[in-house]
Amino acid sequence: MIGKSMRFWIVRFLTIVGILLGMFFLSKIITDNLDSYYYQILIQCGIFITLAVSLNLINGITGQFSIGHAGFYAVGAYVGASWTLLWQPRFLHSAPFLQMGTTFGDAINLVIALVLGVLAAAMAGFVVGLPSLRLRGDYLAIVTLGFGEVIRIVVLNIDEVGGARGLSGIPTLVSTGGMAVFWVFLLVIAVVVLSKNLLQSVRGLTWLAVREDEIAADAMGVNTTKVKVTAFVIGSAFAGAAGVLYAHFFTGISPDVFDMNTSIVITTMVVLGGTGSVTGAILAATLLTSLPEMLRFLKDYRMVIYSLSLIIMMLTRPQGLFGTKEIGWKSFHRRRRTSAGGSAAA
Amino acid sequence: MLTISNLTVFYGAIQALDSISLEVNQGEIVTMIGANGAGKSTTIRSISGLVRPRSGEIIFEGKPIQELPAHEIVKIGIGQSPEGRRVFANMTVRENLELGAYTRLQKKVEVSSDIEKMFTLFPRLKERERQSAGTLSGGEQQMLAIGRALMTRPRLLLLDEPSLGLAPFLVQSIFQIIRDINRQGVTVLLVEQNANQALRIANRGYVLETGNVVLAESAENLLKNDDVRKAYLGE
Amino acid sequence: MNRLLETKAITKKFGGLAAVSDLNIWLDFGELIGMIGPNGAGKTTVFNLLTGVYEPTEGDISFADQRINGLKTFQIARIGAARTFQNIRLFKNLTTLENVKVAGHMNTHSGLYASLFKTHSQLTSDSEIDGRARKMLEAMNLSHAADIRAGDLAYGLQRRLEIARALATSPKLLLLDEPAAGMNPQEKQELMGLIRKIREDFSLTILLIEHDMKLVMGICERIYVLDYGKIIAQGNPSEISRNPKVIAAYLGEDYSDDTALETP
Amino acid sequence: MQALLQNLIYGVQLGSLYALIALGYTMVYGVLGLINFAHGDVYMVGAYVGFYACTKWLPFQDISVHPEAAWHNLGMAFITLMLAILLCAALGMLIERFAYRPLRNGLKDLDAHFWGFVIALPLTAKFITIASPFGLISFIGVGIVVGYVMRPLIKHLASRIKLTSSRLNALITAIGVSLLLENGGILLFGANPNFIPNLLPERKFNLPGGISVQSGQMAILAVSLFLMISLRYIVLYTKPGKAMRAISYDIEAAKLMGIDTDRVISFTFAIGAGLAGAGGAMVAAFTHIKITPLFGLQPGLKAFVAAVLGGAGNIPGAVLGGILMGVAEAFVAGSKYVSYRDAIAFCLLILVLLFRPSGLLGKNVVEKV
Repeated sequence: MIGKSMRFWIVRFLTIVGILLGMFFLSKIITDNLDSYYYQILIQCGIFITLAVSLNLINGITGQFSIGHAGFYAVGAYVGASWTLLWQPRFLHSAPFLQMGTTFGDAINLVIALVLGVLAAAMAGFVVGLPSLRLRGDYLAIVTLGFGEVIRIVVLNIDEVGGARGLSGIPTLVSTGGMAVFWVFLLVIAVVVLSKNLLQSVRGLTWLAVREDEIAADAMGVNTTKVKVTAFVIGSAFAGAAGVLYAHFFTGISPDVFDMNTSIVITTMVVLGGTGSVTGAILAATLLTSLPEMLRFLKDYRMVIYSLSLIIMMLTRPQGLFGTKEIGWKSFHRRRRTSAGGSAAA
Repeated sequence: MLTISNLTVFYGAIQALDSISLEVNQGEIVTMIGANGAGKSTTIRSISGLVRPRSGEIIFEGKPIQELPAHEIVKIGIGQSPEGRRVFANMTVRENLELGAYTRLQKKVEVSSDIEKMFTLFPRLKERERQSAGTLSGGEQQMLAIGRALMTRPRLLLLDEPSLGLAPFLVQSIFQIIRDINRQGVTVLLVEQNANQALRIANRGYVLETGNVVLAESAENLLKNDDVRKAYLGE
Repeated sequence: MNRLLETKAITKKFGGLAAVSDLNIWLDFGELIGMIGPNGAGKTTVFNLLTGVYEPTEGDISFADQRINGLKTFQIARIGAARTFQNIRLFKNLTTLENVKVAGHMNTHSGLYASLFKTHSQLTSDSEIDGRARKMLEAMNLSHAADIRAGDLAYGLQRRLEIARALATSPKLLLLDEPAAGMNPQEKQELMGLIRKIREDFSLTILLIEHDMKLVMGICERIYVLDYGKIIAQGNPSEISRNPKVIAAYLGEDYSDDTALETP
Repeated sequence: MQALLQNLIYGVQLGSLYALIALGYTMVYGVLGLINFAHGDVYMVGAYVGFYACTKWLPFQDISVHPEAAWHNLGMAFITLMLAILLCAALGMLIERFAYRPLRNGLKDLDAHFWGFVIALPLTAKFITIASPFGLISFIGVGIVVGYVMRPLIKHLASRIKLTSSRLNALITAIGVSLLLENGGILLFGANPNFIPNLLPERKFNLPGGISVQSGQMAILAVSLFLMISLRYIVLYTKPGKAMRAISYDIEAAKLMGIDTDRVISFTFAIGAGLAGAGGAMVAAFTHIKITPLFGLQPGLKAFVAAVLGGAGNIPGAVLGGILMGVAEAFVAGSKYVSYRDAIAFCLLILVLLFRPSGLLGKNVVEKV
């Protein structure tokens, strides 16, 4: 007889292998058949879904008013790109297996870049999470926003990473052989599944409790400090990973890619989707990434229409697309009578 | 003076009032009693325009007022002392009272003489005239809240839980004051947890349960009613 | 010694103002103690000091033979002091059951990693918590409302859920801040029965703040009276109701005329 | 020492400008608890009003040709300032009425019509040139008609509206308005930078110690100071000022005092926007800076930081925060770390908030338990 726990892990392992294989072939098919313009949009969507869902961990689920997510995204992108462009050649001599160009070499470099980028972003998340212990609401928001700006300006002043010009010619580790879709959507699946697991666990409930009422959560024995900082760390780690993938797919990064507007766009995705709703964040990220592209035929009027839809959306559906509801496979559905989903903030 | 007919109020999907009707006559003290969530505060807030009813009519001195914004309702003679007092904590006692006379602030002499009247009614407030309202004790804040509502020169005064959270001996004097105010010609609609005390000073009472009026009687009869005694007077 | 809680000369100042000064109170195991006093006398501040929301400016608090001043609220909650709030503070957008589960999370054996990756041990521990929470709801007659959003519960049920949630932390000491506020006499009557029952069932020590004299006098064994942040009297209900200081500061002369003193 | 003082003077001038914008943020925050993100763009509009007034609308004379026209130009400059204040105040009221009020009171027919109208504008602008009066009239006419047609649609979208008091919602709406003003500005004013040529005689005053002050700097400082003092008077001693304070403590209680809160909030936006407009126009006129539709973004953000630094909702705090930030920035700009001048604002902010979480003059609100 196989023990219950053993069987659990076997099923888990097979599921993961299945998903990996499925994704691998799916991404091959997509890459071979998709026009490169739509291909790029698809990758953009994946990256922004990751950003939105990871910000949702901080903003929607834990209720910390953070609007500087592009800062972490930038940290990941720059650290990851620094590895492949600046640091990796120094190790090449002593570790020849790092040679890029082969599928294996690319993968190993990408993994190293991801690890470094994620670690750096997580560390940044830790540092930014600390003020959240003392600051609330709008004050925290402006500090996170400010942090994002500080990161951008610091990067702007570091000559090694190109200053205002940015870095270009980053090796396209992910685009060979259609691996971009694979990597990006692997990340999407990871952040979505982790969010969902968390939301379904009792520990996840304590995160929601921090959002609902910090003082009451504290009185129930929830270490609110730890929850908030953890949310920041995990959320920014994912943003960092998204940054690494961005750098290695688009092969060029500059400080403007990570400016305040990007932060604001990510925040908008979370609110538009319905604060706290993972499905909502996914949908809003897809919508807001593809909408400007779809409106491209409007030329100059594109951004005006975009901003107008934003306003009208907020005025007509302030709880976001999904409120706090989730849709999707059955287990994903939290049977909670929803109300105005917005009480997350404040 | 005030007639409410078939008033229905929703908060989102939740129904707070289910077609209730009640009236208040000139010179009366009318009280609403009932459990928390029965709809007492909602009724008061609908009258003063803080909540928009979904349907029904509120008629004050012959005019429908359910569509009027809150500040217009104050102008036509309905004042309210809200639940939880809600004085402007960082302003002085005098400034709070002045704000009660906001609509006629330019008539300085008249306003000061009204403030003096409040000080005769509440001598405690006189002592604290220049103190910021946040530093007052609960009872003093309640007096200020009532005083502030009286400064709007209401013909109908709405009082939402005036005795909430006050020491027992202060509760006595608050009810005494309500009676005094009424004797000076102000009609009072009173919402109270303390049904016992409220019914003792009221002429008539309404008993609310889950958004409905279940009993409407003279206060005397309500005090004698067995169900009321059991459910709300604790006997 | 069977002291559960003792404060030694604690003082709390906000700016220059002392909200609580030189406060000495104690609770023995299993006692049911009331705390009364006018609004603004500092009763809730005392609760906040005992639960670590504020740190005392001076003095010591010991709880279960441990000095707890300086400890964080969640640490004190984990040692075994749970509370309810005067202005109900439920997690409004969570269901009734989820509210109780949050309080039960301390019993989870699995860490964050386990929750993120949904390991087997986490699933078992979560279902244990689920089971305990459902039992707690049963004890408080809330089972029928398990899946209702807490913010949508009727007022009386919200107050009960606050108590259920506090109980789910498995406390030794339960602090109730105006548990009967906004209830009608009938509900108050039921609440009194319930408080007595949970004290027995969970072998609790209870400290409660309440304005309803009938309730306080009815169930408390001992009462502290606070005025201007100081204890002006303490004793059993009949002593308190006759104490001239208490009558002057709080109850008023004609107190006994209006509110029946006899226990229900 | 000389450089130090020179930097200080520049810093105070810059700071007074930040303070002027910060006041709008802080007042709106005070009454509504809303970060009015579009405020920096109102400043931009003020600069454009200044630009159009100086170069197109008003008969300014070229002082390099007619030096005697200085007084005439000064009068015109005053009119420009008034225009900027009035137009921006109107813009502020418009924003409040149609973007923020529906968040509080729900979407009414008029709001739906207005937004329908606004949606129609960019679409019609493609086909109708608004240069001629006829074009303008038909442009607006089409807008009104399309707005009327769109109204039921927008109302339908809003039919299941749930009013929330979420700050995130309000923030996103404000961001939407900000984007609308910026991109609308690009359509209307063009994306290319403009600047105002020399219209007033510029004088350099030499003070003892080798320090010099530009007349433009002095003017900005003087006007800002005057406006701030007037504001203080309005808030403390006038009827709407008292109402503003009441609303900022408790909006519902204020309604029960007979205060028409919507009107007072509208008034607050008008004042705040007017101040920002004045700032924009002055900067455009006196510093000859290049103005673009995105030109309000950075100063707006810094002014907001200044407001938070001083304590959001606190009027003297906004002035203090603004000046402090201006001075800090001037010193960084005058040092070898000049490329970090945009970062100093945030570093200062983070530092201050860590020690005083509600800002320098903000009341440290202990949440009631």
